[in-house]
Amino acid sequence: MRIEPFTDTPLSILAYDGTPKENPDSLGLGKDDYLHMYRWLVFVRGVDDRGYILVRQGRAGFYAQIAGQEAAQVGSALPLLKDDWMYPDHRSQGSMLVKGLSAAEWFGHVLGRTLDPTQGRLMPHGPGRRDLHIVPPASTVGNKITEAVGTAMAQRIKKRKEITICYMGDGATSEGDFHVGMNFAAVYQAPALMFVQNNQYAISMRTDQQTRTKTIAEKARAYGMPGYFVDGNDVLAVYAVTKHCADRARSGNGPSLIEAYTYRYGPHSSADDDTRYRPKGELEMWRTQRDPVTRMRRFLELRGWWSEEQEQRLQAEIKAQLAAAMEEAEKSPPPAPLTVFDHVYETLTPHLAWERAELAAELGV
Amino acid sequence: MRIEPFTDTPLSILAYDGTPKENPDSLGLGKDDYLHMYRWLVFVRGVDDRGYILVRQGRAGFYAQIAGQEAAQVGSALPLLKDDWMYPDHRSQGSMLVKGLSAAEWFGHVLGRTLDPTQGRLMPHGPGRRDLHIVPPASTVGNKITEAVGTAMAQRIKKRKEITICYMGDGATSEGDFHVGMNFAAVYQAPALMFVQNNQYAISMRTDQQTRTKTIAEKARAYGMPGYFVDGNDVLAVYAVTKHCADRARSGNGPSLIEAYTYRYGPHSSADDDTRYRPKGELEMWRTQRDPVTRMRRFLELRGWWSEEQEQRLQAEIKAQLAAAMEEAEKSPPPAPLTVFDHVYETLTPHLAWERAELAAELGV
Amino acid sequence: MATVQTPPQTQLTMVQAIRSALLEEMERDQDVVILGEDIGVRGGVFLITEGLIDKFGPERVIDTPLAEAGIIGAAVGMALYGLRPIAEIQFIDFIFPGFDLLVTEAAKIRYRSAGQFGVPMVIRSPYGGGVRGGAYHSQSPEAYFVATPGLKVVVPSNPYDAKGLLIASIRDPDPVVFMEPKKIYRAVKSEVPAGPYEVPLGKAALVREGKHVSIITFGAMVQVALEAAGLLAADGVEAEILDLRTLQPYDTQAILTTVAKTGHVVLLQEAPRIGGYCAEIAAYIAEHAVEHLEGPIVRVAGWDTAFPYALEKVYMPNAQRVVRAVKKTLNF
Amino acid sequence: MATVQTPPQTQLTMVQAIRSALLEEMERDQDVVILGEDIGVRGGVFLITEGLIDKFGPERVIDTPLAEAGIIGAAVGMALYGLRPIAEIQFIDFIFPGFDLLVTEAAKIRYRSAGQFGVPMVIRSPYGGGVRGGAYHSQSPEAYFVATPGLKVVVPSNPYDAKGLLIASIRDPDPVVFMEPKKIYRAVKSEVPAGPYEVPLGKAALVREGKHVSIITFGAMVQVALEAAGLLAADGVEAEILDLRTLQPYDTQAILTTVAKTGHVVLLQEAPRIGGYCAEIAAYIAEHAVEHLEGPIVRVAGWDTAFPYALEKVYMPNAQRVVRAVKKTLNF
Ligand SMILES: Cc1ncc(C[n+]2csc(CCOP(=O)(O)OP(=O)(O)O)c2C)c(N)n1
Ligand SMILES: Cc1ncc(C[n+]2csc(CCOP(=O)(O)OP(=O)(O)O)c2C)c(N)n1
Ligand SMILES: [Mg+2]
Ligand SMILES: [Mg+2]
Repeated sequence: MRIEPFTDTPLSILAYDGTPKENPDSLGLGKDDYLHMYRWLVFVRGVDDRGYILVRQGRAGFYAQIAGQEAAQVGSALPLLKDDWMYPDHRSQGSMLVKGLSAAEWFGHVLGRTLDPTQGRLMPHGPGRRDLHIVPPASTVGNKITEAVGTAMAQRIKKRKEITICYMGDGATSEGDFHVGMNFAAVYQAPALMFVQNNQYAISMRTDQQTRTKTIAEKARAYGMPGYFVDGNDVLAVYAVTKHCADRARSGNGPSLIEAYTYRYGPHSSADDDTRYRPKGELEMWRTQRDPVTRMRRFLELRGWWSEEQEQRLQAEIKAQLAAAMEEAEKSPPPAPLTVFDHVYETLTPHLAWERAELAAELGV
Repeated sequence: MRIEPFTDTPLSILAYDGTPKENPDSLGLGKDDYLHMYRWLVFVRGVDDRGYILVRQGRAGFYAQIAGQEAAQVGSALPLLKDDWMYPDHRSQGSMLVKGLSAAEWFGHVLGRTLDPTQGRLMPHGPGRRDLHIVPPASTVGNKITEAVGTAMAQRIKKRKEITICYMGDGATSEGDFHVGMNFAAVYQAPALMFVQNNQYAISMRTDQQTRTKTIAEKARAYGMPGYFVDGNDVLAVYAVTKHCADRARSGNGPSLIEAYTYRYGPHSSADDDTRYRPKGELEMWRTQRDPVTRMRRFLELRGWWSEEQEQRLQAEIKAQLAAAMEEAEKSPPPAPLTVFDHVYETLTPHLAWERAELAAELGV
Repeated sequence: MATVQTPPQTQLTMVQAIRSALLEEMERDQDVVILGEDIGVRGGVFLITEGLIDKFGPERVIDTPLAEAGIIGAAVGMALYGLRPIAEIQFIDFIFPGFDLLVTEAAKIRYRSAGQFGVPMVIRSPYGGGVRGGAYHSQSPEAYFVATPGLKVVVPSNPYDAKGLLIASIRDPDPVVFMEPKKIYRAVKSEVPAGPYEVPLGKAALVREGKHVSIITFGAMVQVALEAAGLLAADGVEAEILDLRTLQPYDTQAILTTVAKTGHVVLLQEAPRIGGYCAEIAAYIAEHAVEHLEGPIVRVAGWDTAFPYALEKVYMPNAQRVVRAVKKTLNF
Repeated sequence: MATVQTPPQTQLTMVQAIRSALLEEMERDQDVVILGEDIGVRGGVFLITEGLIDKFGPERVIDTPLAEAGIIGAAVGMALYGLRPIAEIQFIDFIFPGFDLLVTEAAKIRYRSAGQFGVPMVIRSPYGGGVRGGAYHSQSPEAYFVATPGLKVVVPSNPYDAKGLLIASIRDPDPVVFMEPKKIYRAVKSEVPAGPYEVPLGKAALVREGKHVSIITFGAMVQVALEAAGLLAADGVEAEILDLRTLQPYDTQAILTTVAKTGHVVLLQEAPRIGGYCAEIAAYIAEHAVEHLEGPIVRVAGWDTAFPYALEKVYMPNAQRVVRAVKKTLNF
């Protein structure tokens, strides 16, 4: 696959049925790597399925599923190194898990327990972890883009060989912050990857209602930055493009925009009713003909590296792993009431100390 | 001149020395039109020169000169019809005058007198006039862009054959509002002209520090909108491109971005010291070799339509006209103190009525 | 208050009442248009605009790209042109990318044009906590709007007022921020007449009479005040409850009257205390009615933190806290 | 207050004092970087950063494109990474295109990350009227920042404090909005030590002792308060003046002390009255020191309008208005 910006059709390696259009081994990957990738796809789908159940059980207030977008997330997170920084958005838990967040932490987050590295502070669409360089996303669409670029500028100022990846949706590209962030990234040649998961919807708004361009990738032209249009359901293609851009950024050649063209299976969130706006048959088509997990599995099968038996073993193994993770999360207590005052500032202000005392009196603690 | 978007060099009709590169009569203009245009160039330069003197006399707090950018302003305002709307920025008085603002009103504005249609409410970089459909600019760079698009959307909703022009500088294109406004304009195919006066500086920041693209015009690509790059010191080219885009918008074919490449002669404003950042010789080069007023004069002279004597007559006539306008402005009183409470809301709130009474008591009026 | 005219009354939720205001005003006036994210086919995330696109078409029910600066900016431009746009911000927490358009433009254009241009628009948006929304789906940022001359700020506390205040806001010549307490979108019903009626801006409502203490509040907190008043009544304390309804311009007369009557004041808001809206009311009373005060003016408010997710219950003001505040000022 | 250490003192203007804080902190700590519009070769529009780009290079003195959201957003991202960015907003009126980054991000990241991440950054910006700047070069928007938990808000009133408060702000682990009264950028000089020193955040300064009335204010209005105190003294009224210096967290102790001493309070700010910062101080006093009040708490403020150009003098609070307010509370 020649990795070129501004193509009309998405860059891809695997056809929809998993047949390689060209030999992916040129990526420098071997059997173990492919199996590793596949495992991640299955794992993050498993985590997400389990997480979503918690809402349906009434044990969480909100959930935004990644189902359908696993390849975009796994493929873009795998090329990152330990010291690289990640700014996830509200639908990037797959990437966070690859970067090192544990399933138990994710469940703890969804349940709002202390196992959550962010201590139940946020609606469950993403914790962060300082040691992993994962910045906790806020709900607000788009406003992490300029920050991610600031981090990348800092990496450059400090002459580190690190990069920063920033996740966003197709909808986010309409916000002013997208423009401002893209422009700063280009002007300062910051080592940033602007990674757009174009799942074709921003809640109910189709991409063609969001913008008049055919692709998101071509928006990079407004910044003198390359923009890559890649099949987001092809984990190998996503990996290849992201790796390419990461290497470029790491060696001081500046930022890139990557558009991973994909599709979400679930409603926008647990609060959404997607039947109101999805055309009939569309979801089924994507699910049955373009599924990113199945596609990779077919590739492995074609190579003779994967059997039904191996699949079942993997599924069982992950199931057990996730059951244990869930148990760990459930055992974790919710945050204690008085912690509500912690971390507004590094130290409690007199006013907050007074409020804390009021609450302590109220609770008799 | 073939009017095409996304050219590498600016579209132009007149060479720097005023020689037509091709016959401009194909624009449908005749001798009177050319003379009319020239008169406007001389007139707006005259108004601006006089206006600036007021700051140097300490009679105004601020001034942003348009010198050097007259062709961009006159050429873009002349194709507008009476019912079209204009959103000027802080450096568009030339366009406002062409749209119908009087010189006396402009001076009244600079002096902060009641002759100012905006009653001395604003720092002097632009009054507005409702009947002329000129919206008063604020100082804030870029935030009128989305409004202008909203007005154009309304024109379309009401099925009027009107358009809206929005002026902005090169610097303004870095603001998020530029992006948001461009996107809305394109998505709704609003009859809007996004007119960028690229005078190569945003205060001290050169355009190549502002963005990594070679032109501003190409930013239109990110919105599926045509972007025209035009020599902003060639009044005929600016007129032609603006007319082209205006016709296009008026007939329902959507918005355009126009970049008029020009240069400002003065400091950013009366508060600026441009010697700190301008490379030596640059200003002189533009002033002596590319002046928009001189260029048009040369064109008229080449056609045998203009003589030194006519020039002197015109200068004298405008001088007298401006002296009268200045006198009218100076005679106009400043706004009365108690008017400070008017127009916060359509009617005075009880709280403002109370404050008004307090001030009246204080002043004994 | 405008006399309520017509017979057909029904029990409506706030969502339904707001929808009926939009529907009726759009029917009455061709220039009323609505715009926002997902308000078309999706009907809005709370279904307030459900079905309106079918009735009025996509030129008057405008689904927008994801950009609040565009929503507010376009609405301002439409209003300047002469339309009456109603912009929906999906959650008021997301107004900030468009905040400049609101405070720098919408609020100031009438003033800076010396009255030549007006901006007759409404920004409606759900606000407030109690729905497990965490830091970014729970905020109550009214203080920002109130500190901005040129804006009006309206917060209904029940379906009847919601409809009448929204209609009054749509017809108002100035920009109105209309904050809808989403916690009680469907929790409270009241009689709502079928035809159009206005609840005038700038007038508070006395929702409970009492003689010992005045609880001054607005929006979803009116329910909390009522609950507290119930608890207090059991103790023989009769609380008067004033629902401000319009925060800017606010009803100074109603405030002075209740303070003069009871001499004790508790102010109740969801937002953090420091710099919050109730500070303004306290300051007004301390300047204009200090002679009536028989105890401290006590504020009950959200804690001075961001809005937490897991500890939402600990965070939100509740009836017990109001009762404690009342006792604090009474036992002074 | 930290003891002021070293001998070499000079009379500096506020511009010079602020510049020396930047220079010394950048020399001390490699991680301190500054960014903003025109701060490089141009030296900033007020020349506060003059020459710094020559000394520290374009990687630490970063001229930015014209986008406040980028300036604040990039600063947040740098701070998260571990730098100590100081962002300049050219005039604070232009902070609003970046307001979301400030209130949604900078202010809340420590909280939402449960203390994992901090945002040690300073936003410095000139504010206030008196320079013929009209509606968009004159505003005093401190109320917005103070209503945002997670931000600290600092406003110096003289060169000595400006330097010491700025150094303390740079070293502070949390985001600080540092508002510089541009009217007195060059109008007031004071002794400023050459080396680094901190004026601690959260501590007010008693700039004049008096026994009859407390004037509580900050920033450029301290000068107006002093002028008023002079006029009052001629009438035998001794005004005490408290300069808050830090608006959030504010010095409750100093406020209670002066109120207890005088029993009469006048609050003075440039911003419009309604919902302004002084409302918070009034509310605090009305809750915690009502027993000491011997008259109304009177607010002197800008009128509740946008900031006008031609009528600036009519608009701005002045000493006469303060005197009238003092008499109002004293003659109560
Ligand atoms: C500034 C802002 N506006 C609106 C919302 C409400 N909202 C949450 S997600 C979303 C759509 C996001 O679409 P996209 O960026 O494509 O991401 P996706 O959800 O499809 O992954 C909207 C409108 C928000 N969170 N923030
Ligand atoms: C939002 C905002 N930020 C900063 C400023 C200060 N400022 C005024 S004009 C200007 C430069 C504008 O440059 P450009 O858009 O190129 O227009 P020009 O002045 O060159 O005509 C700046 C930074 C402002 N007015 N508004
Ligand atoms: Mg999407
Ligand atoms: Mg410019």
